[in-house]
Amino acid sequence: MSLQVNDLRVYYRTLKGDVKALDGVSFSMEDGEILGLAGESGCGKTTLGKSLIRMDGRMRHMGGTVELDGRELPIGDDRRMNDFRFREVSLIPQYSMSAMNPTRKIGRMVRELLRSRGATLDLDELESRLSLVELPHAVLDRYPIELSGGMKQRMVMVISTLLDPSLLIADEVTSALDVSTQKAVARALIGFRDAGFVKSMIFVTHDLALTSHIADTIMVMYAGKLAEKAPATAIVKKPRHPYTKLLLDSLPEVGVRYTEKRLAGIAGSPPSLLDPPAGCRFRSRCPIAGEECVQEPPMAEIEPNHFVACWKA
Amino acid sequence: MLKLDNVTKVYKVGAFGGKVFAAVDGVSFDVQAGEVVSLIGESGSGKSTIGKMILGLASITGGSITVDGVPVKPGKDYYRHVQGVFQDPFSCYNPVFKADRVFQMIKDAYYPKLGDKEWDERVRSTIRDVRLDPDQVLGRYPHQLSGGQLQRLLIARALLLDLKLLVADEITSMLDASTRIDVLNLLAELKERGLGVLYVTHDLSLGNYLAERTVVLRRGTVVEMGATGKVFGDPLHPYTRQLLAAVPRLHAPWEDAAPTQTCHYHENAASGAMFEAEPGHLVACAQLDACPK
Amino acid sequence: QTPAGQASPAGSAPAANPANPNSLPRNETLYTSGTQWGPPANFNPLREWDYATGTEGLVYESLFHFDPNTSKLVPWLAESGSWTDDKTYEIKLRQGVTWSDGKPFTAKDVVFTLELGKMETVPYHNIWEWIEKAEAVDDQTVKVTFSKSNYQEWDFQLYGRAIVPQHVWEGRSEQEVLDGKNENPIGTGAYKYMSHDQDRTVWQRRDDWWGKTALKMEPKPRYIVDIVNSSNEVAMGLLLQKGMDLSNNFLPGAANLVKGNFGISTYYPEAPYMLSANTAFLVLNTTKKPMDDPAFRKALASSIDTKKIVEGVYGNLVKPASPTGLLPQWEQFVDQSVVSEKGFSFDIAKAKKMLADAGYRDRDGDGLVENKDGSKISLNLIVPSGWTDWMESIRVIAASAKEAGINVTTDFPDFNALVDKRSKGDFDMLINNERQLSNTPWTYYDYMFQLPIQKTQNTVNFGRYENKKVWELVQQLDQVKTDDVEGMKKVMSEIQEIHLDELPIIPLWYNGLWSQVSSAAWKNWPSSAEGTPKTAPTMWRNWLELGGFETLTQLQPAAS
Amino acid sequence: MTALQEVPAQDAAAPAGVRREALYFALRNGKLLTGFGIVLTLFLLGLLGPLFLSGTGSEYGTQPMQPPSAEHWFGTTTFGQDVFTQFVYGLRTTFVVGAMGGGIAAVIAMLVGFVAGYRGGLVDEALNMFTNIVLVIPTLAVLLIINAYLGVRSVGAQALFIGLTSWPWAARAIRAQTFSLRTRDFVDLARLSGANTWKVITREIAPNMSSYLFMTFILLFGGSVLIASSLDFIGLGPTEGISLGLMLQNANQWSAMQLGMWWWFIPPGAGITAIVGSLYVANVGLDEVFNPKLRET
Amino acid sequence: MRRYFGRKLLVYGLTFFVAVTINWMIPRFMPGDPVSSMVARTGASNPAAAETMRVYYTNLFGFDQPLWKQYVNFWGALFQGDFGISIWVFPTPVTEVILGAVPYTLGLMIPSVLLSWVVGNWFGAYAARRKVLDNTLLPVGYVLTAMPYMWLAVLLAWGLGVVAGWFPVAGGYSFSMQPSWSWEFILDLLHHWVLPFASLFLVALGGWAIGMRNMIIYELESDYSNYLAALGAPQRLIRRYAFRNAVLPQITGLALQLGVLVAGALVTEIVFSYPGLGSLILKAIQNQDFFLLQGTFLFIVLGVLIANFIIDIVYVVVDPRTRAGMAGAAA
Ligand SMILES: Nc1ncnc2c1ncn2[C@@H]1O[C@H](COP(=O)(O)OP(=O)(O)OP(=O)(O)O)[C@@H](O)[C@H]1O
Ligand SMILES: Nc1ncnc2c1ncn2[C@@H]1O[C@H](COP(=O)(O)OP(=O)(O)OP(=O)(O)O)[C@@H](O)[C@H]1O
Ligand SMILES: [Mg+2]
Ligand SMILES: [Mg+2]
Repeated sequence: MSLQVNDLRVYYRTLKGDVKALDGVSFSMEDGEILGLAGESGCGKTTLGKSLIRMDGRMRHMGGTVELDGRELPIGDDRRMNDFRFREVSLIPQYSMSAMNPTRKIGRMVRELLRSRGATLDLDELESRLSLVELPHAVLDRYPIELSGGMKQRMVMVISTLLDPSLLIADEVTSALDVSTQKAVARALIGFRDAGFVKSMIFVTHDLALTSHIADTIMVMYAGKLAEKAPATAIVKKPRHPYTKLLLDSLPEVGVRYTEKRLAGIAGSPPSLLDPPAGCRFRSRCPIAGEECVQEPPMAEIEPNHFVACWKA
Repeated sequence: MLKLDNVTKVYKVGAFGGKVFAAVDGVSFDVQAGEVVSLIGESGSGKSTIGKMILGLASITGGSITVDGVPVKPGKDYYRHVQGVFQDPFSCYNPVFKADRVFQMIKDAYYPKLGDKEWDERVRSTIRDVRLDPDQVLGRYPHQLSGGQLQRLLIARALLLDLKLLVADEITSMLDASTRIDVLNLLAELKERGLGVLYVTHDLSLGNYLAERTVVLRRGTVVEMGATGKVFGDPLHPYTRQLLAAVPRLHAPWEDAAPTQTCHYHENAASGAMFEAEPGHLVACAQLDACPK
Repeated sequence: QTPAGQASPAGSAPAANPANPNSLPRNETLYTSGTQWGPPANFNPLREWDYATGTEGLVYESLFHFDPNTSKLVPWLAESGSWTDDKTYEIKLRQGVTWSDGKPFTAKDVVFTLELGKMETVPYHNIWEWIEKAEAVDDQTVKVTFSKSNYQEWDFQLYGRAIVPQHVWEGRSEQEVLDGKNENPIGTGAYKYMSHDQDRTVWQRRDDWWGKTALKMEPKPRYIVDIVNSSNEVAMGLLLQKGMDLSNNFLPGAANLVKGNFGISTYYPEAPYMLSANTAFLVLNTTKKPMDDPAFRKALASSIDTKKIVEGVYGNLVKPASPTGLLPQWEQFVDQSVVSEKGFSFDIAKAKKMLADAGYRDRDGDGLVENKDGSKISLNLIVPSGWTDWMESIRVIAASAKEAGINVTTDFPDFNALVDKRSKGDFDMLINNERQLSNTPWTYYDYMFQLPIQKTQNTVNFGRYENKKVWELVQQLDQVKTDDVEGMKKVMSEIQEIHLDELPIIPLWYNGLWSQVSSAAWKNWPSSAEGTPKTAPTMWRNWLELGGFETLTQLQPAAS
Repeated sequence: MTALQEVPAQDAAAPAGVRREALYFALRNGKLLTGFGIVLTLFLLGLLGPLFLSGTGSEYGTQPMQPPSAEHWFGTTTFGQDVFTQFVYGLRTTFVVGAMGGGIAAVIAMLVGFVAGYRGGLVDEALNMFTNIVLVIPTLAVLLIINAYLGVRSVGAQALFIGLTSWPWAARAIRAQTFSLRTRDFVDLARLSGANTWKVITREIAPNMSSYLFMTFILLFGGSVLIASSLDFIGLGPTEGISLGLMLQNANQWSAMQLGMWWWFIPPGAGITAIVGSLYVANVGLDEVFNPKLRET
Repeated sequence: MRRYFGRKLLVYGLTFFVAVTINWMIPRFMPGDPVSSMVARTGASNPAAAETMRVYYTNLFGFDQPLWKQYVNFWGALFQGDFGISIWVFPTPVTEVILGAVPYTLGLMIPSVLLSWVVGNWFGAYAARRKVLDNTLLPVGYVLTAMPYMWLAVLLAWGLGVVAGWFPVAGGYSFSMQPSWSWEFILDLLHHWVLPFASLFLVALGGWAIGMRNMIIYELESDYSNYLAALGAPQRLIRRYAFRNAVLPQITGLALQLGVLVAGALVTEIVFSYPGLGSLILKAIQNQDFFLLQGTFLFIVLGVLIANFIIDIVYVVVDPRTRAGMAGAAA
């Protein structure tokens, strides 16, 4: 059991009150598992990713625990968390384009970073990893500005995984890329997992189709809570949560034409996380909502490894 | 209706415009009334530049763009018939003003004499046309509205005019999957009203969903164009094929595109010559036969 | 609180270290300032307006000195001089005087110096309008023959002209004489050039100076460092820090320095603290209406609250001027009966009445009088921008004139612009004090009344006052022998009468012979106290001959 | 010195709703409140003070060189002038110079910055060149020359000269901001609604930068005050009236330091420092208010 | 990069041209001319003598030639380092007067600018580290930077010079000293240098510290800092990077500030009567010495331009982004 998240609550402090961006999230991940995290914008995906490695100044850990490889991550304690970062948990940020110090040559930056973490640079290893993502060795001698977007993205990937972390969080790493580059990056990620550079990975995206290609398990979030978590094929083929279903229905696949099959979106909009309504949060948009939905639905394992938080599932 | 003929756009880059860079190079296609044409290509291929040239927001270096035979001429008269909607709905609204200012600007420019009441009625009905509740959206600041709502308001704004052509530049890429489809459906309805729509996107599945015809753009030149069914169903150009192969599909595994090492489409495409593979299906490749399908 | 007596070891003049040739011993060095307002740029005694302090007086000497206390010429390079007849003056020179390069000083040098004046640009060029010739009778005798005997002016030349060595100056072009820097000056004086920098000139005593034996005089300071004024406050700072011994600057608030326990003194222990050096005049442009009317001028004079200037602006550092404008040193020449009859004093009511009597009335009820023809009067009074005490003063003048009903405005053009306007006569009123104390009041009257009026009036009669009668009297005065006091008085009484009747130029106050001394290193400074020297405590140009040099010879090291 | 620092380009606009939020933070930002508080106090003193004072501070009094007392709060000068009265009037002048000089500079900076940033291309090149030229010329030296040659007789002329020379850094900063705003879609949209360049700049771009422009003005204001005081001190100040810089100059010229009249030269300098310093502090406060990143949570 | 420098040089060249032209123009269009003040100064009462002098000086200053020729001659003379003859210190050439003052000004400027920059940056970076420091050091910085240069100078002169008597408050070296290469003299020089230096240093220090603090806060918020923090890099490393990147704008800031710093040096020199360019300018103004004023002005412009250019070179050396040719557009 690699990662165990229990009833995690992380709020943002704001003027108007706490934004309950993560409001009781529990799930677990196996070694070697790639977990795809999907959901509408603002549902808390990034928040979850950040909570596991480094919370920013406005985030507050309000409860719940995270265990990685049997050890509890002190996620609310920035200082203690430092020991885990990079070695145990690592991150490929959304902002890869600007994640590297613009005034240092990449090689030097990597060396300094590693030294500061008490590790030495294994040049051969680095080189082999670079070639895995099809980067020439010469990039180490360049400044970030001299690299293209895709190259930077891959370079950051290599850097983040240099210490072979147990858990890698990849937040929207492909959103800014072209379909073809996106594919290459996605494959590289799988390659990293396969090569054992990372044990497990949380792949955050809002692109369900893409995540279905990468992830072993897909977790769908809605308004700060988990809606459904199941093996990728199960989610795509047999979604159980009405939200997941509607979401999938609104995706125009290549080949689907307006004239032939008219798709429809989900009416309404998600509730404010400042003061979310009690009970099922999808209730107001849910076509099949009923009385019981006033109560908050528990996460139930309706099939092996298929968890759904819906009374009607 | 809209006609691009050998359109070129050269940007001067570097100090004092020391270098030139052709963002669009010899592009020709047209858009008919009541038709959606999707313009597809990777980032930097020149899609937005074409859109901007049509809207008169960027000058045209070479070739010609005409709407109903009239060349692009930025100004009130032109914009009465040609309007655009852009990628980022949030950046289309001046954040310090209320969202309905976009309507007010239209009124000030085009209907200064119209009574406030009459105008208000008109706005409300148009907003209902884009399937929004006027009471919910009017009088609010942009950040109080969702991306989908904002995007629809922009379309409504365009509809207040005597519109013939709408350039929709990546209008859905910032939207959530669930709202995205509604906006797309709205575009499709426009074409049913007889408008021409140029739909710019890098998301092939969306182009496919909506458009009658598709133009595939690569590094400023058209590599393939034709009826959407043909282009997607039977892509001829290796680049189109590669692009299609990279699109993740829900129910199908990623397929590997045919190896393209033997193909020199870059060089050929640069010539700008198009070959009609079948009626209405043009490809910029001289060696189609040599290409493994 | 400002530290009073304690000299700071960290002051600008660290303790002397005689072993070091680069550091002057404090107890043998005199620090002065107040004369030099720019870097010492030349040592050319003919550039009377900007030679480095001491060039004349310390290095170059004149034939005579003049003692203002006795109004007598004091033989200096000359042993004696006398009129052998009405048109001939004979000078006997001292024996054994040598130039600092060892060459003997002879009559030829004197003749050469006088003849330099034949060059047009030499400041004393005009003496050749009334001197016929100058010749060396022998090595020790010079005979000067006059075409017109201007006795008064000649005395002025006798002590005012620095004699230059012929063997060095011979062959210099007019340009070199006019503009030459004359580096390494060779003179007969008690000091020789040692060094200079942007902000100082250093003089070193000549131990073989002729005066030691001939005059029985020896200036006490071995070194004199004349510090270039950067500003008055710096001078004051140095003085307070005991880094300076003699400040000839105008130090506002000097009265406080004297009264407070700062170890600084002036000639008088109370007001006016200073000897008087020159008169500040209000110059009226008499070519303009209504200043062409003596009645108006006199009314204006009565409207000026000089007392307020003296007390408020200067804190009693200056004295109100006598209506004649003649310096206190010339008091004997003032005809008191004329003054009491025709003199003016501050009296607003009287001024108003005089205006009304003369036909200047306030017709439009704005409190200000108009011209006789009803046109408005607006007089612009100017002083150079940045001359703060004057700027303050003319504000006072304008205010009190307004009270009397005369509309006076103030303006502060830049100095250049002012000079330009002044010389072209393109002004209403201005203040000027460019004439200094001299051996004769004639210099003052020459300044006030000189004719004919030129296109540009550069140095005299800025107001362009034309009165042939008074100018003739002035010329007449020039030709009165300088020892004929009664004769001088007679002419001057007539001049004074006209002056006070006409008042083309209004005397305001006497500027002081600014002089603040510190006794930290040197004592026995001149003062009004008994038993102290009564010579002029100053290094100002032309004043070393008026007693400034003698002051140096009376100093005593404070330590002794 | 902050005055001339190029402020790092910030996320250009603060959404309107954020305005209320900004107000919320503004009212809780100690720096902002203290800064503006001090400036306002001094401003009111300068504005209203003369109403309660007799004279303009230039009149001679009967008690020269008095240290501060109940009668003369800040003591008197060598001429017996009341230093406090001068201080109050000096504040007025100082605020006028700051507002005018800063205002003129801000207007030029905005014109140049907006046009260069919005039009781009050759116009930008030319304006940029112009800006750079004015930027590298040492301003005070130029002011010295101009003032010395032409003479400054009034506060207005002084402010004008300062305004004409102190805008370049601000123009550059505004240009950079405009540059980033110009690519925003709402600018294009405005053009699609038939708005011309002037309208786009004034109605779309400027309102978006209002907080930034305000901050720029504050810095220009402070800079003007400092430059003016330097000019006054050198003797190139206005010849009529009194300003804090002129007070300093007078104190210096009349040897206040040597005579131990600290009450003469401390208030004017302290006044300038207080105004400029408070403005700078308020500016940081504003920055924190408008820039969420800098807010303390 | 060549383009970058070419552009810079063009700006500098134009600036110089403009400065020279303005400089040449203004004295020729102002009231009162130097010649008449020269003549007035000599006190030549004799009209013939005055006229002779007028002709002589007009000729000497070249005012008798047509304007265009004066302009051309002005440039010609300039390139020979000839700024004409000073009126105030007539007949010393302006160049000589300036060269006498320059060492003092440079001796003040260079150490105070560089040291304040270095120390200020260091302080700013230090302050940005902790809330307490931020809240204590920064207000001091603000007060310093908001101080008029001359006021701090007056305060220092009064406090440490007049009251405490530790330092002299005027001049470049003691009047009892003769310049030489002795320790005594050098110590004396330093003794006089301390206060003017300190006042320049302190005011500038505040500005740099604040600038640095603000820059560093921005840098610490930047993506690369966040990334490093997320990878558990110690604060030391992050700060080092932030510092380095924050220093870059400070270098540009230095170029922008030069004019202000020069101005500060000028007024400070005036307070301390330090015999540098500032005092010279004051004298030139007071004495209407336009040739000297022109000379000092051009000298300062030239100095600032050269300094700017040096800073440009330094900037290119330390910022890889310029070398990559990206910053070429931002002149
Ligand atoms: N700094 C913040 N302060 C206040 N609220 C915040 C902050 N950051 C995020 N939120 C809120 O927290 C919720 C979750 O945000 P999060 O960024 O995790 O969403 P997400 O799923 O990553 O969205 P996206 O797909 O747009 O990246 C949102 O409602 C958002 O408004
Ligand atoms: N103002 C400009 N100056 C110079 N180059 C430009 C300018 N605007 C665009 N370009 C360049 O022109 C090319 C085409 O740009 P364009 O925005 O049309 O691409 P796009 O296909 O719309 O890409 P995306 O999908 O990222 O929007 C790009 O390489 C871009 O860098
Ligand atoms: Mg996110
Ligand atoms: Mg685009």
